Amino acid sequence: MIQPDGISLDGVSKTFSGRGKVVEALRDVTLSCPRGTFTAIIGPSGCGKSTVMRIALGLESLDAGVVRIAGEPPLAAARDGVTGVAFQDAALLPWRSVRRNIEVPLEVLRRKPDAGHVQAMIDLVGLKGYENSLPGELSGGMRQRVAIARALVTHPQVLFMDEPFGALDQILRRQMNVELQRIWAETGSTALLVTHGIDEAVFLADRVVVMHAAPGRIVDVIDVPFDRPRKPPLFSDPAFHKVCDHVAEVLHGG
Amino acid sequence: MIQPDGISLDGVSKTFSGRGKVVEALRDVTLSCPRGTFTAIIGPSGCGKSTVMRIALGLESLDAGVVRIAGEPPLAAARDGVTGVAFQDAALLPWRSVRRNIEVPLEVLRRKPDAGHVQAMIDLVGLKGYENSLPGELSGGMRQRVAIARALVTHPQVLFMDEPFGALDQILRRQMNVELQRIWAETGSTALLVTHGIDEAVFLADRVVVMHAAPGRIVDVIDVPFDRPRKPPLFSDPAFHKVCDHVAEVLHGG
Amino acid sequence: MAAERRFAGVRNALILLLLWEVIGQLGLVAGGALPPPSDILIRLWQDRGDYPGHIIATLQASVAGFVIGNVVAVAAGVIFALSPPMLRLFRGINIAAFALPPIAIAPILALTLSGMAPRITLAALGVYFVTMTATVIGIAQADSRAKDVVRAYGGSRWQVLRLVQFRGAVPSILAGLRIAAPNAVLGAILAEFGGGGRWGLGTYLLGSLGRGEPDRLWGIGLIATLIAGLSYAGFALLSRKLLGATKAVTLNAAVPTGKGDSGPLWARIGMALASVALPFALWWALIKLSGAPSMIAKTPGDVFTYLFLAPSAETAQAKLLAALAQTLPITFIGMVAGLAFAFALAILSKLSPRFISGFMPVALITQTMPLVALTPLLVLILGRGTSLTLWITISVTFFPAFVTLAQGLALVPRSAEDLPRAYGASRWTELRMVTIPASLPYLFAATRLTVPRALLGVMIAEWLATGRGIGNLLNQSRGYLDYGMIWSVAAVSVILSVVFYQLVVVVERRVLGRLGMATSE
Amino acid sequence: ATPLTMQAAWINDAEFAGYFLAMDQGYYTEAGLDLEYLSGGPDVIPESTIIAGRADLALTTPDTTIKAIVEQGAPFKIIGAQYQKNPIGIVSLAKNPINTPQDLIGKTLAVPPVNVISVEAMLKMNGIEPGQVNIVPYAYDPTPLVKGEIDASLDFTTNVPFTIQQAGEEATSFLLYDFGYTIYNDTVVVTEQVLAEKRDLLVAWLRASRKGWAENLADPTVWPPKFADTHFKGTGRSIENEVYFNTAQKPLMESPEGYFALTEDGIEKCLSALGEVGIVGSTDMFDTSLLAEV
Ligand SMILES: Nc1ncnc2c1ncn2[C@@H]1O[C@H](COP(=O)(O)OP(=O)(O)OP(=O)(O)O)[C@@H](O)[C@H]1O
Ligand SMILES: Nc1ncnc2c1ncn2[C@@H]1O[C@H](COP(=O)(O)OP(=O)(O)OP(=O)(O)O)[C@@H](O)[C@H]1O
Ligand SMILES: Cc1ncc(C[n+]2csc(CCO)c2C)c(N)n1
Ligand SMILES: [Mg+2]
Ligand SMILES: [Mg+2]
Repeated sequence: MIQPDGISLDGVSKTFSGRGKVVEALRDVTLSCPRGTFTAIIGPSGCGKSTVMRIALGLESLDAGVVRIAGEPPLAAARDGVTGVAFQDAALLPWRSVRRNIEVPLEVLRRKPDAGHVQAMIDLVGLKGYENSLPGELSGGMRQRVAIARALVTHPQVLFMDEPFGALDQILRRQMNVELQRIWAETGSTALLVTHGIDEAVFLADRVVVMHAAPGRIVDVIDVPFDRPRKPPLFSDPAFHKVCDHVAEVLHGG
Repeated sequence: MIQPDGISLDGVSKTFSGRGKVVEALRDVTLSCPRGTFTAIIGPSGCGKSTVMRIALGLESLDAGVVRIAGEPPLAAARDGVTGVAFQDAALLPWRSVRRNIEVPLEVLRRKPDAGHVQAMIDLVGLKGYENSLPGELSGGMRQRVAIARALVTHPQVLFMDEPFGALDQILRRQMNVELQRIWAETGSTALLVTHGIDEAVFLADRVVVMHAAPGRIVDVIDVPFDRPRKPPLFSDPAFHKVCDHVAEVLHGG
Repeated sequence: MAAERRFAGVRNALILLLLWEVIGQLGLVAGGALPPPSDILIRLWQDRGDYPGHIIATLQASVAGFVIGNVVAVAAGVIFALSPPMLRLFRGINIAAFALPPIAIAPILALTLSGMAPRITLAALGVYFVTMTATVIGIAQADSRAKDVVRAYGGSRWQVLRLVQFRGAVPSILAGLRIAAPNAVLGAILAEFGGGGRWGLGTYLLGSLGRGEPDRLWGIGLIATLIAGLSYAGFALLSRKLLGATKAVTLNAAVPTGKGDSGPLWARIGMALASVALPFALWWALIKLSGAPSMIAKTPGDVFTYLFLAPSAETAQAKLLAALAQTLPITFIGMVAGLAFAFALAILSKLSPRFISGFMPVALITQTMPLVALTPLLVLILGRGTSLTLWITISVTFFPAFVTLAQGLALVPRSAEDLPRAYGASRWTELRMVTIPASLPYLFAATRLTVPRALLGVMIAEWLATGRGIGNLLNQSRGYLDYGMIWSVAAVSVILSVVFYQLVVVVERRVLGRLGMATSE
Repeated sequence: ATPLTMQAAWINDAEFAGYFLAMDQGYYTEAGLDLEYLSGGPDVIPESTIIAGRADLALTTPDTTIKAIVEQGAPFKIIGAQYQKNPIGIVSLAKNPINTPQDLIGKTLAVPPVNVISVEAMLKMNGIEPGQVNIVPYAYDPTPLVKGEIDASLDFTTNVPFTIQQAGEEATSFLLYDFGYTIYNDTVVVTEQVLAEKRDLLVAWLRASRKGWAENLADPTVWPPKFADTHFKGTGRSIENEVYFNTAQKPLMESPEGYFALTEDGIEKCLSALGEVGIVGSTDMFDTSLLAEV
């Protein structure tokens, strides 16, 4: 039996008709991420990356196409606790402390929060000591880190992250990159990462999906051949730069 | 007569006592940005960069120290229309269209919006065609661009920007860097930019201020000697990389 | 800071009290009909033997009514927030619960229920609509970003409600409870007028009315205010504790995914018909179930007959229309005035919290002091004309609107207000450009609360002081056992309230829709 | 003892002293009644209580009762009248006295909305157009009168003058009864059904009540103080007030035919006065046979 893809979008189209104008956010987007693979999406601002993710999560209706997460419709997969997500906006619940925000997915899935594991997530994102702080008492980057911890806390089989490291400084970003790779490898999950960092995409992903805007569409999928686990020195490897340059070319060209 | 600094913070300290814990966000921060200079602040997440900016804008009370913007207390300077600001969070008013969001500072300052100029700002950030869209109908990066346009629309003498390009893709980011430099040079304004991009900081700034966390403080101010106007090829200049490496060292080191 | 503010509040209250004392002692207002606080206190002390029994009775009814009414209101609010069709279906009933004049229903309740039940019912009716509205708006305004998080983990509708919407609505519900407290006390007191019991502050007030001693009346009113005030203060404190640092950090920009009026045309028409029919059906069913005699309890059919078919229909219609012609114009003005006053206060509460904390006791007195007790004073100051009607209407309408609005203003995230501040905006500009637009949904909710109350306020003024309009007609009809007219007036006043309310809803939908904001209606 | 419920017309005051006395002295029990007494109030409509079956008999104002019989077909019978002369009158301050209906012309008179047509009838009987008097609502608080905001009010002449004296003013008053509006008050009303089913009990009630009233009015100052801690407790009124009330009402209640009398002449006067208001009653609305049995 063939295992279903971790994430599969088939001929997905989506048009928004807002008040300002009609936007063809996605045209005939087909993407399949086999189980256990790491995919990065890169593309100019407004090309539909977040829309792809929201559709894959079942948060947005589609005009056409089919979406399957681990073989199931998005909502069913979500209910089974298959997915984990970090949104572009941290989307914390303002009245919950850092710890209780991270516990939200566990509560939704009716799993008992394992205090040790939650604490491990908090430490992972460097928020030790801020467990009881409210979102309003954190800096922008700290809030984003809470969202990252929250995405990881459920050991998701399918992980979606929308520019999770945008507000982090370089070192922390690199650290988080490495940690993310480790967690992803340990859990054998399927990951989809939206990012503007070409190097980040290439460092983390098995395949980099390049999108273009107006209409939002996939223009190329670039394989990244490096062995796992990848270590930070890779960032200065010429082969690495070559792949990066290729991605940049596809991204900027066309 | 000596011209007052564009931005001057003298012995500024600030402690937050939130619900979670007491945080010494700034300890004895002294910073002066002479008129017409471009200063970048760089530092790890949560080190107090946004707090510096908010204090300089008069949005946060201080425990100790003195702040002057163009020689005046922050609120007086703001009232005179001296300042422009792009917050870390785009902070758009959801009920106002893109254009009307950009016009907010003009309205506050009771200046008549010059339709041509507002349109020029919209075009500058690449949002032509989205003039009448509501923020909810924009992508994350597009919202950030509205915030940038809004910060520039008043021709501010003193410009504050808190990670304005965090959600933009590389090309757009570079484009915006260049544009920002041009506008800054044209208006002769004093600029303070918070960023996580070392290259961005070095490309744009006359001086890079490096902060460390816990307590938030300035550890070094690094001068950037390159001529103006700086052009994108500078990014691949070895001298440029040397300065970047130096900044990285101070940032990551001790 | 906080301590300083509290101190300033106490100080302002003291100044107010001192002013009152001087005015009272010198008999500056209404030829001394306003007693100085010291006289009221002395009188309270002299009457101390009388009070316990009355306080206990009123307390029992108002506490029971408060609890029952609010539990039902929150439950109903949740249901309505989850199911807009239900909200539409029950709109007439909801408004009726709020707009039915207590003077019309108190006697009916006394006849169909027994013991404490009529008082508890009236107290519960007094709190239901306010808390229900607060719950609905709180839930509707919940942050869609937080909802997305729960939904992304397959959270059920119920989980979204529990984890995000309900908790997000807590500040708003607490605001509702604050308004509910005085309503419950006043409801219990008004029920005593129609109940014929021996105990309760309302009963005590009745006996005292004929004595022409304002200090006694004020004493009773102040005790009632104290009961309501304690509850108000409790919920305000809880609200401050809970809210503190927990409001949203940033404004949610997401545009609500418009469901709009969905469904095929026939379903929508069916729905509209059902929402008109249901209140009448329930009215009919309640009458039948209560078993009240048909001379007293009129069904919708009876009212129709009375107004259109009976031999006396023409006279009845003429009376009703003549009264309406007197009542309606002033109602419009009163509605606007009440809302304007609430708005001004809410703004002031943002600009000068100290002033408002000093004013709050005064506001509470206007909410719990039965107007019968104040009328002599009011007519002495204002006469019996339009200005009196307006003031009474304002006092009946402003409070729920004010608290709702102030709550909306308080919920606006800091980051939104930072923007104008960073450009040196004055407090007023900040309010105008950010705070007020951001709390528009609350402004509409406040308007919706004001509309049904305005008619009630005018009717009370007519009944107590001016002797015109449908308020007077209602009271006269009671004396003649003209139940056909009583029910007609009640029905017409509810229908009018519903119509006004519906107008607000239409405007609200258009405005909020255009601005990309979630509507609770 | 058989249960019987009565609905009074107002809160506990001297107006009902006779019943309180009869209750306390056990006259109802002696008559075989287990009497339940329901207090009234401004929003209690006594007729409604008996229609709803909550009480067997009620004390009412005859204008309301007879209007309800005529216009609504209410099945009421009047079986007695506490006040032979309605105590309602025009009360004013001695320093601005209103002693006759004519004095009202151009003045402001506060009237409970229920009684407006009664006042208008009285004015008409005395040749005054209703438009000549400014009638405003009255909510039982005499403060506006004392302060001069109104010139007169319609109230119980047996009661309010005391309050006005307490406020340091002298009151003057006249009864509507003395100017043509010759109606009873606190008429004892039952439904036809109760009359049919509980006739004996009603007779017993009338007998016991009579006894109570006779004893109470023998010396009007004696009994009110005895109710201070029972029936009058917590009413907010004073015992002096009740004594005044009790004394003042005595002449209005007495009749050669005994308390509660319904005389042919009295009924005739009552009906003709109501006729002036447009309420056309008839003698068969009164049932004098129970009193005859007493
Ligand atoms: N609710 C909406 N209503 C109308 N248009 C929308 C809505 N959401 C997104 N869009 C439009 O869809 C397009 C794609 O948006 P999306 O958020 O997917 O972009 P993105 O690739 O994530 O961009 P960014 O990198 O800036 O976050 C944009 O042009 C945006 O204007
Ligand atoms: N309102 C507040 N209440 C309590 N603590 C606060 C508050 N605002 C900021 N802090 C704390 O102050 C510190 C500095 O915050 P600030 O926002 O200035 O950081 P930053 O340098 O801008 O970080 P980032 O790069 O993540 O945005 C943080 O540790 C944060 O927890
Ligand atoms: C039987 C009876 N009815 C009413 C009142 C109260 N009251 C005093 S004056 C007035 C106006 C005329 O009815 C009213 C209603 C009472 N004390 N006794
Ligand atoms: Mg996006
Ligand atoms: Mg920051």
